[in-house]
Amino acid sequence: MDAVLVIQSLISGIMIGMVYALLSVGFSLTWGVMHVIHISHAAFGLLGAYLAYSLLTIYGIDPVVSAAASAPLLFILACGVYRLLIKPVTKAKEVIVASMILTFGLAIILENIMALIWKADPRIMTPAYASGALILGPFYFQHPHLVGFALSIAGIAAVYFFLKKTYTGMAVRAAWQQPEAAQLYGVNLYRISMITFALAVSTAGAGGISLALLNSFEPHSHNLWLIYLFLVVIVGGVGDIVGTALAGLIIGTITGLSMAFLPFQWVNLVTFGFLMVFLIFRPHGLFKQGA
Amino acid sequence: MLRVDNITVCYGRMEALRNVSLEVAPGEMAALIGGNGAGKTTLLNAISGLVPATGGAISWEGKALKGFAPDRICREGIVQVPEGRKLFPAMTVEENLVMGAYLPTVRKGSREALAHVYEIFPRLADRRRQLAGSLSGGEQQMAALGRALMARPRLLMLDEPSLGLSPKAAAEIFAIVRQLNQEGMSVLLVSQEVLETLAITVRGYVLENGAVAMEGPSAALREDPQVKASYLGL
Amino acid sequence: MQGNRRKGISLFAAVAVLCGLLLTAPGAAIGAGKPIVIGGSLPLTGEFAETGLWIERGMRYWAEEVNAKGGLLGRPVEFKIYDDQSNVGKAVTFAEKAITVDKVDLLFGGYPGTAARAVMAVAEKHRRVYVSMGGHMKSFQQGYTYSFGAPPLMGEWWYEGFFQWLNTVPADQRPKRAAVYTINNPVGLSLQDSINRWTKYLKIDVVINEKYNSPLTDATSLIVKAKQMNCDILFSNGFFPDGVTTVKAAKALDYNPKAIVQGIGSVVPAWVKELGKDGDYVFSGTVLHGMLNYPGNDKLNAYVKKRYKLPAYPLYFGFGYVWMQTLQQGVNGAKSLDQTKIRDWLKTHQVDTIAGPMTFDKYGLPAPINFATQIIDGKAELIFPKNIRTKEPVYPKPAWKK
Amino acid sequence: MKKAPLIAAAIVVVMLAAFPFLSPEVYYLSFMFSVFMYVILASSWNLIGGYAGYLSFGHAAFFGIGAFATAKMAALFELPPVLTILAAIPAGAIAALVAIVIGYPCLKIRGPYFAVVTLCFAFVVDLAVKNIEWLGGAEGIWMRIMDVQEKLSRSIMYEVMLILMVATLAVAWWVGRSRLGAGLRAVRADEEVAETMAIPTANIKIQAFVLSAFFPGVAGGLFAYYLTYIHPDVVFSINISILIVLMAMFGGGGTWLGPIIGAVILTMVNEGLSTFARAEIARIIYGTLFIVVTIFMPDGILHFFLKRNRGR
Repeated sequence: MDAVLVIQSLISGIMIGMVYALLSVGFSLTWGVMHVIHISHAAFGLLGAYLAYSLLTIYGIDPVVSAAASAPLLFILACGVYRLLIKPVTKAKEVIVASMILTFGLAIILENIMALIWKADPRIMTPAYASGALILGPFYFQHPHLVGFALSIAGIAAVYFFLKKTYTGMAVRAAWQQPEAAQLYGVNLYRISMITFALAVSTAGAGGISLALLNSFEPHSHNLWLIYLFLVVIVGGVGDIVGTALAGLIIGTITGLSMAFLPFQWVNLVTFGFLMVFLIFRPHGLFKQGA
Repeated sequence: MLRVDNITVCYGRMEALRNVSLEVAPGEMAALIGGNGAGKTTLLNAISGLVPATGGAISWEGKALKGFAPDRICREGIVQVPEGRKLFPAMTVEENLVMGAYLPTVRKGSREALAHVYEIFPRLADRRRQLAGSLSGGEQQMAALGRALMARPRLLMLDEPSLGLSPKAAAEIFAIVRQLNQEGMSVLLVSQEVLETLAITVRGYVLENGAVAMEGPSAALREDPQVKASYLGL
Repeated sequence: MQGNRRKGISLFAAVAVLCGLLLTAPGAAIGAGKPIVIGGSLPLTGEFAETGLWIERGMRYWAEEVNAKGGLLGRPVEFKIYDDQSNVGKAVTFAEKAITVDKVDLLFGGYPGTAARAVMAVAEKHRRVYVSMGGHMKSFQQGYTYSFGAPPLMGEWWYEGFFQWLNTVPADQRPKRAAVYTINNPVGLSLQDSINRWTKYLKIDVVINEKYNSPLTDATSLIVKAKQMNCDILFSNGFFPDGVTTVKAAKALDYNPKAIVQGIGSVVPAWVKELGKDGDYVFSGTVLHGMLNYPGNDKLNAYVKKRYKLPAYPLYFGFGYVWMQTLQQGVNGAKSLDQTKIRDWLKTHQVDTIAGPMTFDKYGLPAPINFATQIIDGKAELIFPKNIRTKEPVYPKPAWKK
Repeated sequence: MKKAPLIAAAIVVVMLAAFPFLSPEVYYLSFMFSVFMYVILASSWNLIGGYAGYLSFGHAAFFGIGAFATAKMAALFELPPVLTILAAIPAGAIAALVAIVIGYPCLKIRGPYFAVVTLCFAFVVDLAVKNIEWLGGAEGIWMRIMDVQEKLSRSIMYEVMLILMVATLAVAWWVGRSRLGAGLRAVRADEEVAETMAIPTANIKIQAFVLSAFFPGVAGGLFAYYLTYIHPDVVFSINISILIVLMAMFGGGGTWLGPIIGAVILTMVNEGLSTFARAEIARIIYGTLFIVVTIFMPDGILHFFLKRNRGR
């Protein structure tokens, strides 16, 4: 098998995997910290993509700028969603199930609001550099891949440092590991949950924008994205930021390798099949030894 | 300083506390003793604002505290070291300590506080980069106590600090608590080790089935035949 | 207390949203006389919403036109359109609802091919004329007598025009090695048919012939392979998302074959609108085109230009219109709404539509129609047959401009 | 056992069975057919997802396996349409067999991880069928049309699906009151504790999983016949998998009645909305329904009313 093909497939596979990781980081966080499986996470990502699309086509604003600009917007929006919708279900007997049903409804609403605003036509994010590539020897680093990859690294690193180095971030981790004790030392769980949720949604926006640089999108695209979210989060381990990033790499590598070595017809099958086997043998993600 | 007046706490339809009153004077070390399920932890949690009290009042330096959220109560300087330590297991020892100074009011000067904690517990300084979940029981209790100190408490509430510790480690913890008290900190100590507890405290309360069964100077309680029979096995 | 208030706010918000939505929902259509009702379902939400909405627009434009001219058989026409949510099961149920509950006078065709395949059976069982794009050749071979492809979206025919044109290119300038990437679904499989026949005839070596399953998240490897194998013609037999991914990768990786042929994706208006210059020079086929010299096309183009700001009407707008046109002529010819009479009239007479004149064989199919198209300067131009050519084909494809 | 509910259920079944004899329009038969189908899917999912708390997100796989197995058998043995209906039963058995093979490794995995494994499983089956030409591949399979009047044909399908629904609900009822059900509930409450109580957890989970795969398999076979043409995209759709879960949970997971309530309400509301509101608006209202119900009844409709009654 040709080395250039293999390496080239790996390059783009890994870059795309990282973009999925950025989209997944927030999903992992809400799931891990709040026990809320946020089905409309990808729909918020798609909303970010649409906002960036409009900013690009109307005002010529670069998607990277939009990714930064849409983050606070989505943050505020998510705070409202948290207050009105998520908060009430955190009192349910089974938060995971209740939150899934609720956010499933929210995803349908978001999808159709986007269909009303932006119409059902597919869109492509085409900034000036969209179809260029950085050429290193025989290898091509496509610009959208590079930008998506860079955004993902930046986004995931930002979340990582937020959790590791800031008081609020530490409070998020503390609230997750030991909610009672965290409260005793002054952590307001409600506020922390809201911040976690809103932060997650803002990273979804950046993830959606990165993904929109790679593939076309339509109002229903979030359904497909959601599947990748689940896979990345489960492989990486729920709530594990570094794990999520690595899971993106691993899934990207698997896809890249199967793209290089297998008939294309079998690529998706092998990817999902591998993930299934992986989950059977390492059901708690990459690092955790058990629940 | 802290006054608990006739509070009642219910879990569903079960009354966990019934008309409980208690007081801790400034600089005092008070004891709260009682058997399993007597409601000791519930009382601390009610003071800390973790569980809502349905009736009665809690006041702190004349201020009404009942109904306040836990973070508000922590801000007042009432800090609890919860039963079973409840450290943040996947965070390092240092992160655990830093979390103690989470409130903005105590964040300033937390560096000095950290140095002070390491001074009191040199073992924690050695283990500062280690995950809290990997510590031994005694070290965990030290970390939990250290974390509480980071919040600069004026009233320290300790829930079963010696539970599951070796006698040596327990003695060490008690010694430190005693020293803290002597430096002026008010302490409310909850423990099943009745003898030791009553030995180092001034006043004590005996909780039974969610109500105060007895109260008085610790020395007197130690001599009380009923206490002797129920808790000291004499 | 706190919880209750929050719940109250939530309830209030929900009720407010609901009320707002109900107010914006359109009221029932106003009946005039006893209208002829045409019913069925289209995917107006979900995966195929875009196409479904274009078909609906085409149909509605036809109704506007017919009603302005006094209606069908002297009666106004009216639609009963259900949203099947891109779900084939629902398409079947709604077709049955239209037929048996709403007792519509006529049935209209749905989308996509999988839905059409299932609804064709419903139409047959209820003896209803069903004019649609069908589900490619296999669906018309099932022995259904009430189904018409007028015109069909026939994968098997899709590249006929292109290959006929390629046949006119001097042999030494034709591509020698082909890379064929096909989406693994009914459309893709049908598209392969003509490629297999013609590449053999034109002695083009099919070096790569692979299928992929949707979604295609990345086409880098596909393009690298084609590039390494020196393929000088690329067939990207897929829908819009995978088509875009493939073409974008071809540009990014600076892959310059003599021709890129794209199946169904490049006929969607978004192709030129969203891809811009990168979508240029892609070949495809069509059964319908605004520039074809058949009566009615000008009016449709003018309408679409005014209403949707598009240079020519999109394929599926045309489909919606032409299926209705066929049905209209069937009804007028049979002078009745009797389904069997309409069917028999359609089987024995010629209809004249914006897609040209058609007569149907026993499968309900017209003679194979296909025109080759190429996107040139952001417009889908007709390039073959010569007599309908709107622009000279650009071949070989110019190298990508960076 | 109390007689009243049994009599009520019997009356409902008899009324439902009598419905086609009133000669309703075909659509109502088809619509009820789909209501029954979703009741079957949600109730059988509930055996593993509700009682045992193992949320399977790949149940469309069994539905699709049943559909393709039926269609393939019909084509292979050139079965006349009436026998095709019967072929749905061995098709269900095939789905159950697959459930054994898959359940054995997958049921060792708990919580959300199980959900994702089953999700992957459904994709794998879907993609595999698409790549196997012998099964029709990405082209799909056509089935023969029954040579009787359409109303009669749909009435037959209606009655058959009704019988299957009654069978499913009877089994669900039995499981709910049997030792199996008690064991499953113990697993849901705390699997470790259940193990220490000497409940053969692995064994009963497999039993529940196999039962929960069998009925959707048969339903898939009937659905294939109902559609006349099946394609992997249609019968393996992730939307079906998710809808099943939502229906069961929406009504109240882990109860006998909950999935029935959920399936009936959601199917009816979705259908009803399509007729009175415009497409996107209808979907938005549908989505709002999930939100409103979850906020006010976070544990499902049935649990909400049970709790209220208990409160009085």
